[in-house]
Amino acid sequence: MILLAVQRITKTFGGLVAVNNVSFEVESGSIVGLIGPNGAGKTTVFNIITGIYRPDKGEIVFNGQSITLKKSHEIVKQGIARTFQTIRLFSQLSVLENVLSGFHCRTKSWVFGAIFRFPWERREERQKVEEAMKLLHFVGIERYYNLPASSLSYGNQRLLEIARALATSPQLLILDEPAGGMNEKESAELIELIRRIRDRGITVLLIEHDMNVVMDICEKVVVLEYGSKIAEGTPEEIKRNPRVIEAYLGTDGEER
Amino acid sequence: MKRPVSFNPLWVFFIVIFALPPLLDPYWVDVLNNVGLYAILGISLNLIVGHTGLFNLGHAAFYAIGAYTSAILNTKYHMPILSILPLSGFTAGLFAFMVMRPIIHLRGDYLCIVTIGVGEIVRIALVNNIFGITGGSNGIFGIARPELFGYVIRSPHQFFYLIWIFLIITVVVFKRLEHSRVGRAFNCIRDDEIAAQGCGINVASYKLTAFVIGATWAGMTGNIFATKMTIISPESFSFWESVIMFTIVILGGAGSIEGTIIGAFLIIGLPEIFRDLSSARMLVFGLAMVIMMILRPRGLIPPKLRSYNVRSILERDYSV
Amino acid sequence: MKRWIVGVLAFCSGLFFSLVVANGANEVKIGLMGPMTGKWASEGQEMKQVLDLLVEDVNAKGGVNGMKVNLVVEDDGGDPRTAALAAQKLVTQKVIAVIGTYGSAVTEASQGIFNEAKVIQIANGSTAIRLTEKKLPYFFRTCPRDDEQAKVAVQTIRKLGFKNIAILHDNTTYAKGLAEEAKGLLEKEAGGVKIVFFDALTPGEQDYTAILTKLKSASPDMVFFTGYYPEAGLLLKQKKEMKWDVPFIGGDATNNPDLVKIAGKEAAVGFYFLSAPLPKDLPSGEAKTLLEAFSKKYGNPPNSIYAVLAGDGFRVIIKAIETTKSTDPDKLADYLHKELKDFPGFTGSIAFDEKGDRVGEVYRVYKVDEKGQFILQP
Amino acid sequence: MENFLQQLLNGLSLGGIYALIALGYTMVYGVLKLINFAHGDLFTIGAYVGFTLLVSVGITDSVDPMAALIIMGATVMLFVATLGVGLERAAYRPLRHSPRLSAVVSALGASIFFQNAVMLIYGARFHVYPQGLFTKSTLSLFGLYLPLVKVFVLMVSLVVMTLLYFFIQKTLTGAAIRAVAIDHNAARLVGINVDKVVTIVFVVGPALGGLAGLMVGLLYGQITFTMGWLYGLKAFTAAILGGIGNIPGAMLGGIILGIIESMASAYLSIAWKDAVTFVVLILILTIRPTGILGERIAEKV
Repeated sequence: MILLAVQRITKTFGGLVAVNNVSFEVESGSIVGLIGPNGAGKTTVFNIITGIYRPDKGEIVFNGQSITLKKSHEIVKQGIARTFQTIRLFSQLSVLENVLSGFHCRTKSWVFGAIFRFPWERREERQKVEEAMKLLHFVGIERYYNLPASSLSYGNQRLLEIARALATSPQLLILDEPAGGMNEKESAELIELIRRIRDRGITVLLIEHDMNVVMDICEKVVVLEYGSKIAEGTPEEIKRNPRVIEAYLGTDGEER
Repeated sequence: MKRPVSFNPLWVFFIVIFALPPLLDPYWVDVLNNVGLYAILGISLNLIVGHTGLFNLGHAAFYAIGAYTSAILNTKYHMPILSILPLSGFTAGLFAFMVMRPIIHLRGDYLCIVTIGVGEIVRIALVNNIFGITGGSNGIFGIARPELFGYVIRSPHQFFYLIWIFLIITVVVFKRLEHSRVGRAFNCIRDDEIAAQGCGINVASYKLTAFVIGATWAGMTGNIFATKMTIISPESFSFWESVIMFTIVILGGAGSIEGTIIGAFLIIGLPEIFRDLSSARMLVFGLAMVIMMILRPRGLIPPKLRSYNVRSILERDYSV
Repeated sequence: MKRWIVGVLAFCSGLFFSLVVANGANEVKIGLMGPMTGKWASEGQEMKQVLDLLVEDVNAKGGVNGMKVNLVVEDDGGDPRTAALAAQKLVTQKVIAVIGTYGSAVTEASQGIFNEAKVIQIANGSTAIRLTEKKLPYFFRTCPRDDEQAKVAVQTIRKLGFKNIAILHDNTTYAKGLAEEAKGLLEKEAGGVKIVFFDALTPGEQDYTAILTKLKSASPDMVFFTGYYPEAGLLLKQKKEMKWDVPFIGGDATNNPDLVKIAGKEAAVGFYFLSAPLPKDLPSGEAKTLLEAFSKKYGNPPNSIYAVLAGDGFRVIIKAIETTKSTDPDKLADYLHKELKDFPGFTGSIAFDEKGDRVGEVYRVYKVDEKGQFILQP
Repeated sequence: MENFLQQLLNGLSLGGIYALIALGYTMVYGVLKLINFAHGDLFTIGAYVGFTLLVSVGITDSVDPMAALIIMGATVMLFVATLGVGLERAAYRPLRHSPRLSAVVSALGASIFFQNAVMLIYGARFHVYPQGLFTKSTLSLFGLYLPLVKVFVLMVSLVVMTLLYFFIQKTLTGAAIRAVAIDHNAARLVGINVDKVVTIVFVVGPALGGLAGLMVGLLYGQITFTMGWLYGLKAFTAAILGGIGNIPGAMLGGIILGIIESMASAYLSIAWKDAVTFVVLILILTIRPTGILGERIAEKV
């Protein structure tokens, strides 16, 4: 079943075409990688899917429903969660509260509930604290639960972001360079974690520069260059694709 | 799992304060009354500025709306002043909702000037006797004293208990609000709007909620102010008042209720202590503001991380 | 966390000990409440200067009934909330009477407190009508009421024969009250007097050309400005720059020598204003002595008529204490209401009616001459 | 029509003053992202220093008016700039890495301090600049009046703005200022001395504020210690209106604000003028959330 379909999306900033007529599909239960040189428009695609930008043209279909015009917070509720390339944690909140915040869209307690603390509100809160601890355990950082999020190491901050995204109970998890800034051991653990996430029935779409990670776990890879899709296929196919090789080697020598 | 039972020095502080008035003369009790009022205003503004990170320099507008609602209903329709308390809050909240809704998306300093603008518009409207009910620059006089169980509250000592009990209620309400899903959502917006959206938080709606709650509370405080003064005029709701409330929050520690109370003590109390300096008192006060800020850049009592009792969970086995 | 409790406790005990002030037995405490800081600080500070001078004088002569006078000054900041605190503070310091304050709303915030504590209050600059309509037994004022002034203003307008009147105020309690009173009286006036303009400027600004342009297009043959001298001076100056020659009449808040300085002599000439008689025009010797003493001590004569009115308030209460040989508020109030007649004040003879208002016509009309002098009009 | 043009002129000349003060606001904001609430009081100090030079020093007695004007301008700017640098050192630098609003409170404290310092030094009374030192003539054309002094003030602010614009856009120091405005850390990495740049900004901004104070003194003749508060607020409004941090924006914002004010007085109500101004401001901001010339901030995600 196709979970997410990106259909011919285009986005320009001023005169610059950041994403040009890109389409691809994500199968339910798969791990898909989005790669490409710097500035290829990968993050822009993510921002369009998650409703931070609105595409000039094209459509995003999730679970058979168009979400193109939906707002960010509504899309989360539909079941798409994400992490950010530049880590975006709630720096003044504790690790545990960061995850609790992720439950926001799945809980209901409101102002009056907060003030009067009805029994059902307390129950909800208690249950979520418990679930949050489980998620922290799942990504392996539960012992830091009461530290400020900003005090974690870089790698652990990325893990916390994943835990927070998982707290929204997504069907699709979008990871923007999850291995960025991680050492080899940490990346290996990350690969293992992503597999475990998929095993929970969550589809994963990721941007990654670390080719080992991409080739290791992705079932499908989409390649962007200058905002356009230049290739799509299994990791094996991509490795052999001459355009991809050119894009990666060529630009390395000339511009970047 | 029980709520964490931690000893909060705040309650000791309240006990001490409540024991004070019999020892003090009416003047110092009245100073404490002012401190109490501004602490309540500060806590209500703290939700907007400290928790949600919205730059609001027009809080006096909501305070004014509450005060004027009470004054008008009391002097024109002779409703008992304390019975108007919820209504004053409601009017102020409704006003906040209506004016902030179209402009809630403005960022940082742009929101700041707009709140200043709202404050000024309200003040000018009051001065110009809008709808012929605000009494212009004369204001409204002859507001009744509050009556509780047939007992009229009149002297500073009596007002002390009214104001400080209201302050305690305020502290409890806002502490609970902080320590909840809603409070976390406010903090998320303050720390990172984009990530907050990524958690499914409707940023605009929660910002508006923060404004409405803060305004409602300021409106209720306005009711108490009106009955304490028995006369209100636009001068009491100038831009300067908003600045004072804002300073209380930041100086005390944005996001911290304990800090806000201390901030109110300093900002309202210090000029009174400096009274003997006569016309130099505000000079010293300004200097004190700068020095305190430099010594404690995050405020006198910065907020602490909220604690959750999870020991029982930690001990459990997670093997799935 | 503990540290701040200690801080608050220290603060509170500070409060507590500061109360234990030695209370001299053989003295009379008179309070002065005025704006020592804030926008109206110049008024408050001059009030204090006048009173300091008078207190010195009284004490040099052996005090009142053998008791020294002790002046307790509290700042009301020109703001009602601060004024309520200042009033509480004065009450706790056991003053017998309080002179002040300036603004009407500010006075109003303190009235109830003084009244409940039975402290005599003699306001010097609060002209709003309703202050005395409450008939508080211990409240007096040496300044006349707005309606009184409005009456004189209307008389003057009638005498000068103006028909199309523009009224400009500044939205302060005082100026607006006066403007509305005058408007009401003028509308009742027979003989086709028309109000062609009625609006308020924002005090504290400096560019009033937009307002003057608008005023001009209403083509009045006289403008009655009820606000204060800084704005009046600027209006006159900018009117001159626009080459517009319309006569201006000002209320008593424009009575200040600085008006001419701000406007410049050429622009100020021909400006009428209403005021209690200036010290220099007072026949009483007291006024001349005060002027000389004040100039000698501070280098210039008093600027504000309200400071002089504060001085009158002070002398009246001293007189009452002397005559009744008592500091009992009821006796003093009774004396002021009923017995005090034709007291030779700096601003003319003083007596109070049963509401505490000053009796008698106080207002005179002045005109600025070519030298920038204020000339009493017959 | 004649009325309309006259009001336009009135607004223009008032707007010139707002613009001159707003320039200083906007420069400091651009670099430090700090609303310098003490700027209005530096403006007041400028006016008072000018007063001292004229009255106590009696500068016009010894030199001719034009030279006196230049000397006064230079002295005022120098003095206020020194104060500005001192203010930054004492009250803002220690808070540069603290939460942004802490510095705002420090600025408010400094504002109260300056205002009361002026009151204690000069007294609370209004002070009056000697009249008629410089030209008093009024241009009158087709029934419109414009005092020459106002033309002069408008010219000065235009010239200052142009100079400032070229200073920021074309010189190396200007480039450094722009770099720091965008990112302190990145600027430091490429070898820019951030402290020095901030100091320069606190020379230029307050100097312009002081100059504006002197102009107001010369123009209106009457100064008081509280005047900075109102002007500061108006200038801040102007800077936001134009898009804060943007130099032509501050100029444009100032002029537009002046015109809105005079038009509101003329055609709506004088008493409601300031309310109308804020309503217009809010309307403009709902349409253009970052001011008229402000760039749309596309946040990088």
